[in-house]
Amino acid sequence: MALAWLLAIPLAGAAATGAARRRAWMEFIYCLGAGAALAASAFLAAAVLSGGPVSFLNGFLYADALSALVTLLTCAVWAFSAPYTVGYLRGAQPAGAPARLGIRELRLYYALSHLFVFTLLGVSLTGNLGIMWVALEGATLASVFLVAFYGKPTSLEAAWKYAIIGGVGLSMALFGTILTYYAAFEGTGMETWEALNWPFLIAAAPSFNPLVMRLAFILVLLGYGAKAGLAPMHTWKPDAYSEAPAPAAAMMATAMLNCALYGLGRFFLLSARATGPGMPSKLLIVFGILSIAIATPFILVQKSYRRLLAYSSIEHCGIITLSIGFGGPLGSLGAVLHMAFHSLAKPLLFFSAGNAQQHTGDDSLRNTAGGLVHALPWSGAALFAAVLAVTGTPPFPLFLSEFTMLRAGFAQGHAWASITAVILLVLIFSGMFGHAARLLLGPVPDLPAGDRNRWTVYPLAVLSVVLLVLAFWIPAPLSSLLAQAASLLEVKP
Amino acid sequence: MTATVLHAVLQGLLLLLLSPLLSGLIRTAKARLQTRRGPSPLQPYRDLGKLLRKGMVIPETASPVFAAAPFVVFSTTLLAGLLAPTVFAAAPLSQFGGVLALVYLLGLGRFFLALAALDTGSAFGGMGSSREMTIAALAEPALMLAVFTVALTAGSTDPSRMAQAAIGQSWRFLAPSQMLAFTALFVVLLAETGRIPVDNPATHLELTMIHEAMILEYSGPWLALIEWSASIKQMVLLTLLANLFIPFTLASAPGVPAILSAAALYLLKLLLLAAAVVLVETTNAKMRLFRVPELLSVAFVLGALALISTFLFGGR
Amino acid sequence: MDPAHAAPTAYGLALSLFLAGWLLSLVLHVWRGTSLRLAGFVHWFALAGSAAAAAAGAAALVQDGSWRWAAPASAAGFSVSVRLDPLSAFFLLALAALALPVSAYSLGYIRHGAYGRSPVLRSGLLNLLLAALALIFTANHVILFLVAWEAGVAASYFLVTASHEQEETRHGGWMFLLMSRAGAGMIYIGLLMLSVSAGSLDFDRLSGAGSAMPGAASAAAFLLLFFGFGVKAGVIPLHAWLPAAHPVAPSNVSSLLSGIVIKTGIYGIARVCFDFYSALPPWAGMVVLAAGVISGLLGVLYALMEHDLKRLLAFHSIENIGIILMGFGGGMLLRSYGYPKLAALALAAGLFHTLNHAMFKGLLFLGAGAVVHETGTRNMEEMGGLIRRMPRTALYFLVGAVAISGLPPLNGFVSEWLTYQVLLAGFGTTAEVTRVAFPAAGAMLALTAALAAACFVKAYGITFLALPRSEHAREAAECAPSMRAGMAWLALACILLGLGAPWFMQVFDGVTMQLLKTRISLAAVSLSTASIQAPPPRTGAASPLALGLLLAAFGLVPWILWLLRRRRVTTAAGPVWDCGLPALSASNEYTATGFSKSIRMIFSVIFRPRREIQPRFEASPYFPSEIRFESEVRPAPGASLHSAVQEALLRLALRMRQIQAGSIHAYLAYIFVTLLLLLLFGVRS
Amino acid sequence: MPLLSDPIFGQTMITLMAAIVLVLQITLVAQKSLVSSIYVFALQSFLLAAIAGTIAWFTGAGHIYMAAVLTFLLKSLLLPAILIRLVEQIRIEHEMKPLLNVPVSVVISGMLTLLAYVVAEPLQQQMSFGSPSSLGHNTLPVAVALFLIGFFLIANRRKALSQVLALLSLENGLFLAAISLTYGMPLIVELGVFFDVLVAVLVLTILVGRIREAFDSMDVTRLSRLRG
Repeated sequence: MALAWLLAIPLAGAAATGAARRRAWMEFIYCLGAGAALAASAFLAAAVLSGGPVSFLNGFLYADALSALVTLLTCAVWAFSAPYTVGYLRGAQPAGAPARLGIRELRLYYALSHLFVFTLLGVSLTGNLGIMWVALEGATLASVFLVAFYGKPTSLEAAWKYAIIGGVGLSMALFGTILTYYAAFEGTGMETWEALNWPFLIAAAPSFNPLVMRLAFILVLLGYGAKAGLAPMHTWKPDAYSEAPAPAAAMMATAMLNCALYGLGRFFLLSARATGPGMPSKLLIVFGILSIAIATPFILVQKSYRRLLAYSSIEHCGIITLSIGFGGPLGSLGAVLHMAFHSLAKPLLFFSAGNAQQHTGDDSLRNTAGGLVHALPWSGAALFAAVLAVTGTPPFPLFLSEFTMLRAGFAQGHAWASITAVILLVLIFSGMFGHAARLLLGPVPDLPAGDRNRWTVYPLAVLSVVLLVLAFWIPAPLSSLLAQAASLLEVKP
Repeated sequence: MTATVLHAVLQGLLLLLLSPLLSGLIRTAKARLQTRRGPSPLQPYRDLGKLLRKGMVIPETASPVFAAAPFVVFSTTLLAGLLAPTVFAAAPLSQFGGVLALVYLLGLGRFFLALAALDTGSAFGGMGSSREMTIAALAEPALMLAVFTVALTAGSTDPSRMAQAAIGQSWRFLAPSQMLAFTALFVVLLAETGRIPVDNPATHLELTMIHEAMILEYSGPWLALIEWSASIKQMVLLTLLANLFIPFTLASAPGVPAILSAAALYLLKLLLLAAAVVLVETTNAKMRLFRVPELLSVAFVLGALALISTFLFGGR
Repeated sequence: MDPAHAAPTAYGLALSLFLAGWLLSLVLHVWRGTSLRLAGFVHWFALAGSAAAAAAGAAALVQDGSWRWAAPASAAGFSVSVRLDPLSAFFLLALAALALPVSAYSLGYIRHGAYGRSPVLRSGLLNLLLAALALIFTANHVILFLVAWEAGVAASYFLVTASHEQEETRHGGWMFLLMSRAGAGMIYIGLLMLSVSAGSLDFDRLSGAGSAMPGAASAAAFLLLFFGFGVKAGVIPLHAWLPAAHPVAPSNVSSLLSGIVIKTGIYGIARVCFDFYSALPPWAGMVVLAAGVISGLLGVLYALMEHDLKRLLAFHSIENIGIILMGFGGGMLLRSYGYPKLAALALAAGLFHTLNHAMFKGLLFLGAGAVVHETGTRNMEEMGGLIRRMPRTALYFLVGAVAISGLPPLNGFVSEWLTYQVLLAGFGTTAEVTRVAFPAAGAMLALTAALAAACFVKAYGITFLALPRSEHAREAAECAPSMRAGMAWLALACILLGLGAPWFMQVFDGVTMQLLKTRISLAAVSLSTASIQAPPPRTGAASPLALGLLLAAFGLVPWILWLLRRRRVTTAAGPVWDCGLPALSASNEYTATGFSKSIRMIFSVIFRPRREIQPRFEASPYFPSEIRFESEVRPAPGASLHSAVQEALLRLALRMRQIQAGSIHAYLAYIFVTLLLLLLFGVRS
Repeated sequence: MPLLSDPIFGQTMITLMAAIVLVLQITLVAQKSLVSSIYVFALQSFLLAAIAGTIAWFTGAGHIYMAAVLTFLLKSLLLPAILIRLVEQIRIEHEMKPLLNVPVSVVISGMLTLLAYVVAEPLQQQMSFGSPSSLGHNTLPVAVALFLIGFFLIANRRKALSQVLALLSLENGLFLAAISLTYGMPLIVELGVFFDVLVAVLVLTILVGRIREAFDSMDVTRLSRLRG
């Protein structure tokens, strides 16, 4: 039941937003929904921890530790981004968009955001791989208009690319899902919709036709990879992330990325059990490294910091994929940890960059005079912290997950992949930090003092503190959730 | 303990008293070779006496460093002298620091003298200081290689032990490594003591002088201390050359006849080496400053060869 | 208190104080970030913490064995696992010995805007840096070590860029950060290789793990770790960040950077070469020795070419790192050939020089900081005559200059003397190639040391002596008492570490026992003659105390005589000989550039000097109205390494940008082609 | 009526219809007029619905009937109607120039069909034909080919609307695969997929309209401002 309640929260939020007539109501509903969802997902996680997987409606809704973790992360990102969204939408909007957002635009935004969260929760809370696909496709559709929100020509361009590439990608994933169903159908003779339910599939996987599963995995890898932003299916990302409002982009870069990788991970486990872990692992490693490598030059030479964030997201998508691909206890732990930490670090980056962009009206790295930290002491500091965090610099926790990933590479005999990753990570760090330093440090700029909006500043402080604390201390329940999730993501013979 | 103190005092007196004579002898011999009459060998004593009695002009720009330098130079040079064996195979104070300490003590003196030269603000001082430090730096590796060679064959950097170890092997001097090291050290000596072809101790032409340029502003007793130190330094280096390579004349056992003969032989060796210096000085012209490195690089190569030949010919 | 608990308690106290200072600074920054008084207040935490750290280090060194403490690892692998073994304790002691005076100095130093616009934050970062350094030295777990390592880098970066309004500062900080990160990358890989092979992330278990690895991997990990840590230490050609970052940092920070931050690299190298690798083939020692020789010689040569006082000091740091590495390299070779006692001597020489360099270089940077602050410039050509305006600073700086030149009886002499003995001992005890390498290194060490002396004659003479060369220099004033106290402490340390070396050498007993199973003081110290000595086969002894006393005596006697004499002779102050031209002025003085000219010419093969003289004539070529003189030397090898790499990468990146040219058809084609390729090759395999 | 219960007959019919579907797909590649393309798509969808109906008939599975009816209603009636209306509404030029010209495109389509066979052949080798439970399994290569050609079509079209159409034809391939391999996805999944397809078309058509307003064109090659 908890599963259904959790799903009902954003749906009810969307309906209530549709009915709301005043801005304050929408904002209140949004924040309330986010808070309630966070509480509910924590409750769900506790239930999973204490009593094992939860299932509802015959497995239609299902949550084990892994899905509980992904759900929790989605809700956490939502909860952090809700107050920021309120502040962000109250602030100045970019050139080409309406200077002040009208009630219709706001309603659209908040309602779509609710729906977006609903579909994302659907991905992680369903036990049925078919429904998971449906939900992920729904997430794409709900977010297309978030990307196109400002209505600028560039926003429409980004939305179009996002929609088409996402659509093509997801159709490949659907093909993969169909083939998986076929394999299950052929292997077990099971023909009802339960044949796509996770507990059944994973148990039956060894009897699947390896050839079919191989084909299915390739298709799903490309499909969900496109959704997650693995190279070379990543091309929509920089456009969409730079055009969407910062909080929406943050949701896409974390929650949606998690959901897509979650789906990919499930299929990886299936095909690894069906065909042996060799081929799927190798593919994940190749695509992981490729994503990090493709992101690197664009991070080094970049003129817009919002696009920079998108490339960083591609990189992190690569890291998680790589870690899943390395496998073993360390690899899966690294992937789960990275998913969790990245979900907290990326919003910090998007939020602080969003503040900078709102304050200067520009996200250019070329035309900047620097010295932004003088005008934006809080966002500037947060941006520094965020850049350090997402580049995996200790003491931020992403270092721990990346290091676990690298260890996994060495431990599983993929030393070269690990070494390549280290080199690329160093390059990415230099790119990211160089841009941040150029933007933030320097002589006092000709700008008014900023960071006056509490809604957009407090989330930064909270996120930074949470991140730093997690590096050194992870609460016991969360830590066992992570451990269980990692063990679920591990290929077991 | 008392023996050590007595030994040190006696050797100190020997250095203090005899070094001006050595400088005087070299000067006279040089003059004679150039068919001049030259000053008496005792002239340095007269100079020192005169300077010690005279008043002084201290440059207006000088700081305490200028005042400290003569005393530092004097004390480092004298102490360096006490680390080297002269008449006895054992140097009085060599348990407190071996040949490395000796070299570095001289370095300390040079350091302060160069600072004092800069202290006056005169361009000549700066010039002298710069050149002195450059040449010293270039001489250092050759010096170290030569010293290493001897130290290796002796198994110690303690000059007393170096000398003692060699006493038994009388013909070691003729070993190629020793000959080469000796030559290298001799070149270094020319550089360190400001001799032609590196520097001309007699010149007072501003643009060519090195040592003299540094002490241009000194006068009276302070100048005396510096000049005296220079003489002592020269004697110490000649002593090293003499006793590290030809140590078998040294007295290893007490006894008046042995000591006397050792002392006589020591002086004889000094005189011979001084004669060599005189010969080099008379037969060569002073080099341009930028050719000095060539000379010192030759010394360096000699030192390196010396070292290599310790095992090249089946030595240790 | 129970002595067994003294070290852990003091250690915990030190860390708590540092971290408390940092956290407090964050709160205070929010409250009143520009208050200099609050910034000073935060420095007291650093001061107290350093005192505690000193106690911890000393206590841990006194007692045998190691103290360990570990909290269980978090799910993410982070573990607070610390250990005070002798090596850690020694470096902790070095840290504290420098941090204490630097903190004191900072109290006065920061009052004049050295920390830029947010002094409270920076003073907190100083605490964070100290905490990170303490953890680097004591971490017993790879992850904690790396966390501390990068926290130290971050703290240093934000300290270096305290006045980031200036382009030069930003560039210096950037170079530091970039190269640190690149080095850290190598360290990551190396430590990963070791720890995966050992199956543990505990430093305890890594001990000897390197030698247990298969040959090629073992060698690769060694090289990665050596050069990774070498970046931090400033080994040429990986040194480019050092002369860029040190000068632009506030001087108290420069002092820490040069004194102890680069020593984290040395700590890493010592840990790797002597602990993680219990045995290494001779080539490894040769690599280290060669790196030492090259860094030492080129470091000092480039220092000589500088007339920026702080850059000069930065290059000297490279030189001294070279000397330290000569000791380490020699030790590794001697260990390879089975002479643990001599190897222990070498290790002790290197470690001793590490501490000594922290003391005198810290002192010199603090002095430079005072001078730079008073004159408002780092250019030595605009200083001069400061000994009259800042006599105390000048005195302390002189002590530092003598010490760094390796002159007796100060501490620099002791460690260089030990290094010489090591290099001498290596000759004849090892095989053909290495036996030549040792004395060659010795000769180069001699050259290096002599050039260092020349360089400090220049630095001291041009800065402090003769006539002031600028208005600022003429009006300089003595610095604040707290700053003088910091410098006095370090000057005293230089003297005491020199004179008391035989006693201090016993500190290394624990380290050599731990790493080479031999007690160094048994072989290398003779307390009856207060001397340090070299063990057979190449004996030798030196007693800095005796030398110092004798020097004092021999100097004092003539001085007293002179004092007695002075009443009877006339002493007058007179003008300097100026060839009869009217009044000597500062423009007659030898410049720093002029001073180093002969060396520039002699080593022109390395420097490739270029100079340009452009006279401007009005009426006749004999009376130029203006002469412009420009002179420059080619930067040290490796200085342009990073920029070449950077340019190549950026060019490649620009070309790769074509991938994302905006065409959705191209984007779809990427996916399509990938799909086809996978279908063709992926399914059947 | 033995013929209507003979699985061989069913097999033959399905094979025939699948072949026509493939031909129609290639026709889409060669087609230059947008409106005719929409009709071709409608026809193709109808044939798919017929295949589904045939399979449902022979296997007697109720949910496949449902899928057939839904396909017919949605894909061959509703979606084409929406698209046609949009075409008339915004009066776009009917001519669609592909990036690669028609002969090349058709040749590529042929090669893609070949590739689809190469991919599906090993799977087919493991299948057994002739029984009711394997009815339609032999259309897997066609499904893969539809998918690949549809993909190619998206990449080869300039007009935003024709990309939407191509995406739908690609989806048809998936439907064929689902229906022939597994007799349709589970109903609930199938419903979700249909719903998604419907919403996707709505979303995309709205986007097309706004792009047309903003750029004065539907040519997506103009959408290339966001680079690097």
